[in-house]
Amino acid sequence: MFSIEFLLNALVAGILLGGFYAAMSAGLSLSFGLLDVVNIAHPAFIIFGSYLTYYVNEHFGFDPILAGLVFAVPSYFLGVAVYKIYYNSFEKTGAESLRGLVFFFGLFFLIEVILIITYGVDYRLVRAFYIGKSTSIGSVGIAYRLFVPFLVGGILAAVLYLFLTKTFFGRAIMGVAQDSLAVQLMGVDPIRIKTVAFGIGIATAVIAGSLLIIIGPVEPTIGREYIGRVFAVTVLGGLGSMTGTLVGGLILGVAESFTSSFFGPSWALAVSFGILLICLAVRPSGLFGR
Amino acid sequence: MSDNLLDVHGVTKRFGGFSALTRVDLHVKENERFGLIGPNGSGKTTMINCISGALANDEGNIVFAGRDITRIPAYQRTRLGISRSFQIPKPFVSMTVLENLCIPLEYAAHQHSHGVELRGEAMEILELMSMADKADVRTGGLTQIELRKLELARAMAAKPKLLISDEAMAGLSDTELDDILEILVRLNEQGLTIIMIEHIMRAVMNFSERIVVLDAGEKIAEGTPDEIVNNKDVERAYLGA
Amino acid sequence: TPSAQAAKEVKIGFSMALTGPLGPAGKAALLAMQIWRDDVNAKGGLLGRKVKLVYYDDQTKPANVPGIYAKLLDVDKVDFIVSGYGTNLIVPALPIAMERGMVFMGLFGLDANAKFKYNNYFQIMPAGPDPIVDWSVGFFELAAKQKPRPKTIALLSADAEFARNAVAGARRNAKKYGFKIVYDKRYPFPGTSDFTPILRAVKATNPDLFYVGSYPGGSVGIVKAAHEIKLEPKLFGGGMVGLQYTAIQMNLGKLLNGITDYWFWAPEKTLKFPGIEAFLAKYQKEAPKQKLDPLGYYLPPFAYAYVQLLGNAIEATKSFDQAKIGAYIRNNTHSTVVGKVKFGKNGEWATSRTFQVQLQNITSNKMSEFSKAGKMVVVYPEEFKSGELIYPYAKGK
Amino acid sequence: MSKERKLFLIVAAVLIVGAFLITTQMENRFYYKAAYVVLQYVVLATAWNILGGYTGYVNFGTAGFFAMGAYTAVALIKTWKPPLYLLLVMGGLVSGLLGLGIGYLTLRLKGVFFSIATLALAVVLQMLISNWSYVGGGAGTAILKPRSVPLFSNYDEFLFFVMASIAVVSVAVAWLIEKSWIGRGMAAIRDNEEAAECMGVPILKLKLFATTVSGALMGIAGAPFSYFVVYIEPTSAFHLDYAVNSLAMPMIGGTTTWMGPLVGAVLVGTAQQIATVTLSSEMNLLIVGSLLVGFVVFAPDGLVGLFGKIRSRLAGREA
Amino acid sequence: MRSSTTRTWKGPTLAHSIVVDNVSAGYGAVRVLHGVSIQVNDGETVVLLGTNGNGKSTLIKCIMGIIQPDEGEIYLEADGERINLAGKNPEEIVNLGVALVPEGRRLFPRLTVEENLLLGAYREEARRGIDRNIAFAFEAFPVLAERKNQLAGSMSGGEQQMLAVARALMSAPKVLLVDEPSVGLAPILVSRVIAKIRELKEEYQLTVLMAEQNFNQAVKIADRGYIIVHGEIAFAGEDTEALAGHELVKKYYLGA
Ligand SMILES: Nc1ncnc2c1ncn2[C@@H]1O[C@H](COP(=O)(O)OP(=O)(O)OP(=O)(O)O)[C@@H](O)[C@H]1O
Ligand SMILES: Nc1ncnc2c1ncn2[C@@H]1O[C@H](COP(=O)(O)OP(=O)(O)OP(=O)(O)O)[C@@H](O)[C@H]1O
Ligand SMILES: [Mg+2]
Ligand SMILES: [Mg+2]
Repeated sequence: MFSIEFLLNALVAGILLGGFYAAMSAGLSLSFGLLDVVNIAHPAFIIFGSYLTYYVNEHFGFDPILAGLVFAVPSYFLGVAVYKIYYNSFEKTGAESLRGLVFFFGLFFLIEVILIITYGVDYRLVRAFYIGKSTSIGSVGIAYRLFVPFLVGGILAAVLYLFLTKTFFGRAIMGVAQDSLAVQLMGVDPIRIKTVAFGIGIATAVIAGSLLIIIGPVEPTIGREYIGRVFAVTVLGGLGSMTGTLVGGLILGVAESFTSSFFGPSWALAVSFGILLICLAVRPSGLFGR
Repeated sequence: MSDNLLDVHGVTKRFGGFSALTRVDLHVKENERFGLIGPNGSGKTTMINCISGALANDEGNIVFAGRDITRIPAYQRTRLGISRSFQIPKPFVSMTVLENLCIPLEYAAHQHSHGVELRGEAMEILELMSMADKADVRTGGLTQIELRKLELARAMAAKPKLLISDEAMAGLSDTELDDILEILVRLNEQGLTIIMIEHIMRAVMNFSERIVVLDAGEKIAEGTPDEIVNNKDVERAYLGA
Repeated sequence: TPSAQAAKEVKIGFSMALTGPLGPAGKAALLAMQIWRDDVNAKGGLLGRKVKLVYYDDQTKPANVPGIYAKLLDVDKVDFIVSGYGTNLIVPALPIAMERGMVFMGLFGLDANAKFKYNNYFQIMPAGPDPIVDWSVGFFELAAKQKPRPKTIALLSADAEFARNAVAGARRNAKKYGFKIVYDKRYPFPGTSDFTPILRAVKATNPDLFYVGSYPGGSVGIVKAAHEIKLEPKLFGGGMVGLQYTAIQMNLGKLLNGITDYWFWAPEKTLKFPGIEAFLAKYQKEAPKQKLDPLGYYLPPFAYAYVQLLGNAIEATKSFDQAKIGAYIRNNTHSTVVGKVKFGKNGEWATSRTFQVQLQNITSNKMSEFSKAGKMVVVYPEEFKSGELIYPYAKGK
Repeated sequence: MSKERKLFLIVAAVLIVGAFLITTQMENRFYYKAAYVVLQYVVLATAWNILGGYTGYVNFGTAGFFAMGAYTAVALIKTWKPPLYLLLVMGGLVSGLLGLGIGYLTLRLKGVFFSIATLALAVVLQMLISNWSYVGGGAGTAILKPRSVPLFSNYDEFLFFVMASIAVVSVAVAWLIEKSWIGRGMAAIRDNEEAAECMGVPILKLKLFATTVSGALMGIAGAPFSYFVVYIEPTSAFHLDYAVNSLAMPMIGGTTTWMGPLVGAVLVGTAQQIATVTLSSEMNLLIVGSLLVGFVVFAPDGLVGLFGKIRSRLAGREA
Repeated sequence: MRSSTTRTWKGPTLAHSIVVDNVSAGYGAVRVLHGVSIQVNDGETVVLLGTNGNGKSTLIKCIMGIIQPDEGEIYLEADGERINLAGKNPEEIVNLGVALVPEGRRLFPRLTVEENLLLGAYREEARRGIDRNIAFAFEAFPVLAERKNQLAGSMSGGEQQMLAVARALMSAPKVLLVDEPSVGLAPILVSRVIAKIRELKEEYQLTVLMAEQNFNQAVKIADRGYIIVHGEIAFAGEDTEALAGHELVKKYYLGA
């Protein structure tokens, strides 16, 4: 009953979704994977990005992707500010990251409140010329609504990968959580490194937010649905590895798509989280973990 | 059956494709002072990890006091009487120095009578190691050297039959080294078997009755300190000219 | 004295989802109830006593509901209670109403009283006496009338209370009307980001009819994905929540054309119930300030109606006696802003009046598009019909 | 030592009797319902802390254990409606076994990896329950609670009494663990697992013990849930709140002692209850958010740690 | 000794020396250093002797800015300029051309050997010479080249020590501070590491301050040294003979 064409379409849909998951998780892979900052509020920042995008799209007709990229800049500074608070209250005093976790949960709720107060609790959506259109390559259909996020996600992961592995700054980011005194001894200011890295993480979250609202409607508390997914992708890929994040996102996306296509969508989440569990049991440090 | 306390037969340990130990045999007699030396990365710590159960060896078997312990978990080995210090100190950071010692005392030395008064016993060991003044300090306030001494003290607190000291003396001055050696010798006289891993030749050579030399995961020599010092292979691989 | 006056107030207590998944609709419902309160108080209140609403946010969490109603009854000492929005949030309060023998007006519970069979529970959503089945009857009646008669049906539902029940009813109707079910799956809700693979699987079965039970986020995703993969069943829709919301309508625009979905109210000439337009005018004035659905055709009229009905019953019986009011509501036909209401078995409407609306002639994304007649065309039931079904779906697209 | 233990057990018994006496005196049902929720958090926070605070394994999946207790009860109620104490036992048993299962995960998974695994487990369980129509599946199901119960004037009071007793027992269990060799072994595991094992601590056994006890207590807390809400469905039974609260409350109270989760749960739980019925919904979230941020920022060792510090400072001044 | 030749051909424009003047320091209530004054002149190799806990590492940490002295002054004299080091961060001091091989190695355990080395060359001036420096590191310690993709944390203790030395050199320092380079090294490696330090020193015209317990190895490259006892300079040996002749050295290091 299911043809090759059907299989290919399921695969492509999964890959597209996976690229988007990678975009959502890339920033977390930075903050959580490399800085050891368990930023559970990451999805809330994503939703925050969705609303910023919504705002300029609704009122000025801004293209969502463009909006995401533009807002990435001020969000970077927002990230910097959040990290300053986090640093002064937790890292500086040597409090373990667990305490920071509660801080970020609190932040999560605060961001939700701010969004609820400013935008209400209703669903919001954006318009763009590519939403609702699709093309096909042979018999494989590709919706631009998903292709654009996939593309941006892939580029984001690639840029971060190059940044981390090929630049001095990036390597310092990779080392800073492992031994911050040693980083100082390399002539690097660890706080600056972490602040910048965290800021970049938030900036990517905001970009991911613009992608999210392209894919579907968003309401202030929808971020909660993505906590599990973004952490799953980050861990599945191996903390701090951008290649891993991309692959982790793709695995999750394809697993969801295949389960939806062949067994029924109600098992999709169970299957993808099952994969995560199995992966953790077999290779605890994730696929590309160190 | 041998009268050895510890028999290591053909132990192999691989990390990925890299073989850190290749079919190594070790035989340590009851109440022996045994030295294990070798260049950096030759597999000494790996060997200790296999003996203490921190790592599972891929091949071979390990017999302690007549019992095959190859597959039993580390904590049972400790209770059977194998106790080791860690080359890279691993203190219990939320506890004071004294409380650090109470853990092995409670779990290994007096395993059937939990809750006995342990502090006195712990204090004795600290005094022996001349660390009594640090008893109530949390381990975060200790120096590397003090942490190493704590490692040794904690290993002693398990009241083992076999004590394995993995570079516990690195960085000590000669006087301190002599103090510790004296303690170890005294413990040995009381019946304790000791395996010492150390790069400080003065310590190993003076202390050990018998020495095994590892190189690149293989045993290259075995003998008395004199034999080892005069062994050409050892000189080439380890001691240098 | 102010305290004496306060004592004379009639306090109506309830929990309402003001945050969480049902928050958007819940907030709009609250506004409607406040408009009713102001209307009543402007006319001098109920039996001369001013009405006061006492309410708390249940955050769309059933676990909060028992505590809230206990607070309302034992601490705030309210005179009447009505339900929050949605089955999940009604059921936890029902036994409390039952224990105290109070009249309990329900706002959009689907068969909430099935287990309790409490005779003073009255539910305002016009699902019908056998709510789960009656809910989708219209969709199937329409389908059965088409020539050539459609043969196969695909069912898809979000994995949560309302959608599952709607589709469960559709399943039974499919059997009854003799359609072959070729696809019948649920998708996780919340938790589904993309519907493309699901709809492709549906498309692979090539169904004549496609009945969907979904919530707003999912409904949008399903409509978009259906267009992207060119899924074209002959009749498409049924139980999709959210297509009635203005923001979503404005976003989907032309994509909505041809979809046939359940509906409660639309600005069609057949649905001009007494008072509805005055109510909507007030609502539409206030809604933008509160960032609520600007048109408010979906839930607000019913939220107004369920307290309106209670108020009318109090006035009619000239009493605050719960049993008397309950009996009155049970035994009479009531005129409300949503039309004539008569309750039957289990406090549900005695006869089903769920409209099927087909979206037609939508040409833009402007809000004005959706406040005009002729866009949300009532195609079922006969009595309220305002236009003809365009069949098959692809033709109406 | 044993004298201290005796005293503690007496206090526990007195509290349980006290809870019963209250129900004979007070009528207002709201307080019972609110107290029930707070006490339920006392149990969850205490249970979480046995694993998270004492042993150092952070469980993100509290909701999963709680819901499994609740759904075990639902399945039994649907089958033969056994008495509540049996529901508690069975809920505890099922979640305890689940705990035992995740205990084996600790063999391979440490730190955040373990946490993520528990989160994944909760999601998988939720999906399983959603697809199990016997207990209502994703649509949920209404549960009729017994109309009356001997000794109590209504079921709400009875449920309050039951949850109060469970809370007292949980705190007592945590206390006993903390003060015993088991607790000291757990602390060693938390500090350094490898060293603990080489010092003779049977780490696997202790971890399994911790995960099982912690899981079982969470399951017991969940067992009466369906009677409390009357309507149970997966999204609310597996709600994020349980994971967040059970972790935040010990953090706010302090994780190294039995008192921390108790103080944290009473404080935050009560604040949440009050906020629900006094404030607008946004304010409620705002309060919870600020509470979480504020406490961890300003009382980094938890309230218990803060009080300890203040007390020692005062003592220092006097001396 | 050999290094005396180095000293002669070094031009004054490249002069880098460290002056520690009357420094007192400690950790909270623990006072460790009491009025310590030492000087390491340009191109010199100075050894800091002293048994455990006497303050060698503390002194080095003061110079490096890891802890701040309570009293006294620390200068770097570079090219005739006098730069006050007190109050500066470690990273600022590193950027002035001072590198440290710290006690306990402080590698990045989850970075590869190569990444550790590259990170060592973070500072602007070091990036230019990166290829040459890495080649030198691999030549000096071939095991690092063999294992360049292994994670540093899984290297043996000795291998890690080599990596730590190599990494410090990657920053192309003018002044190298070494805290007990021979700890945990096999004898054969001790002499190799010491020899390498000398080689590097000659190659780069380094000024070296080395804390070391292994007297016999240390004097192979030292020009002179200090003995520190209980946080005070007990003896300043003008050359190695003077050191070897000192009673403290005899007592502690030469087994007399
Ligand atoms: N987890 C691991 N993964 C990969 N390689 C490892 C791991 N642990 C140890 N090795 C390698 O195994 C070899 C032996 O290491 P081991 O620590 O046993 O050496 P050692 O003899 O104790 O050396 P040293 O005297 O320097 O402490 C080394 O080359 C080391 O890099
Ligand atoms: N972080 C610290 N907090 C408190 N005291 C410390 C700290 N670090 C070192 N000390 C104390 O300072 C004194 C000097 O330590 P230092 O590390 O400078 O000695 P050292 O001469 O380098 O000895 P070693 O051979 O042990 O390295 C010791 O008594 C030690 O206990
Ligand atoms: Mg070693
Ligand atoms: Mg030192």
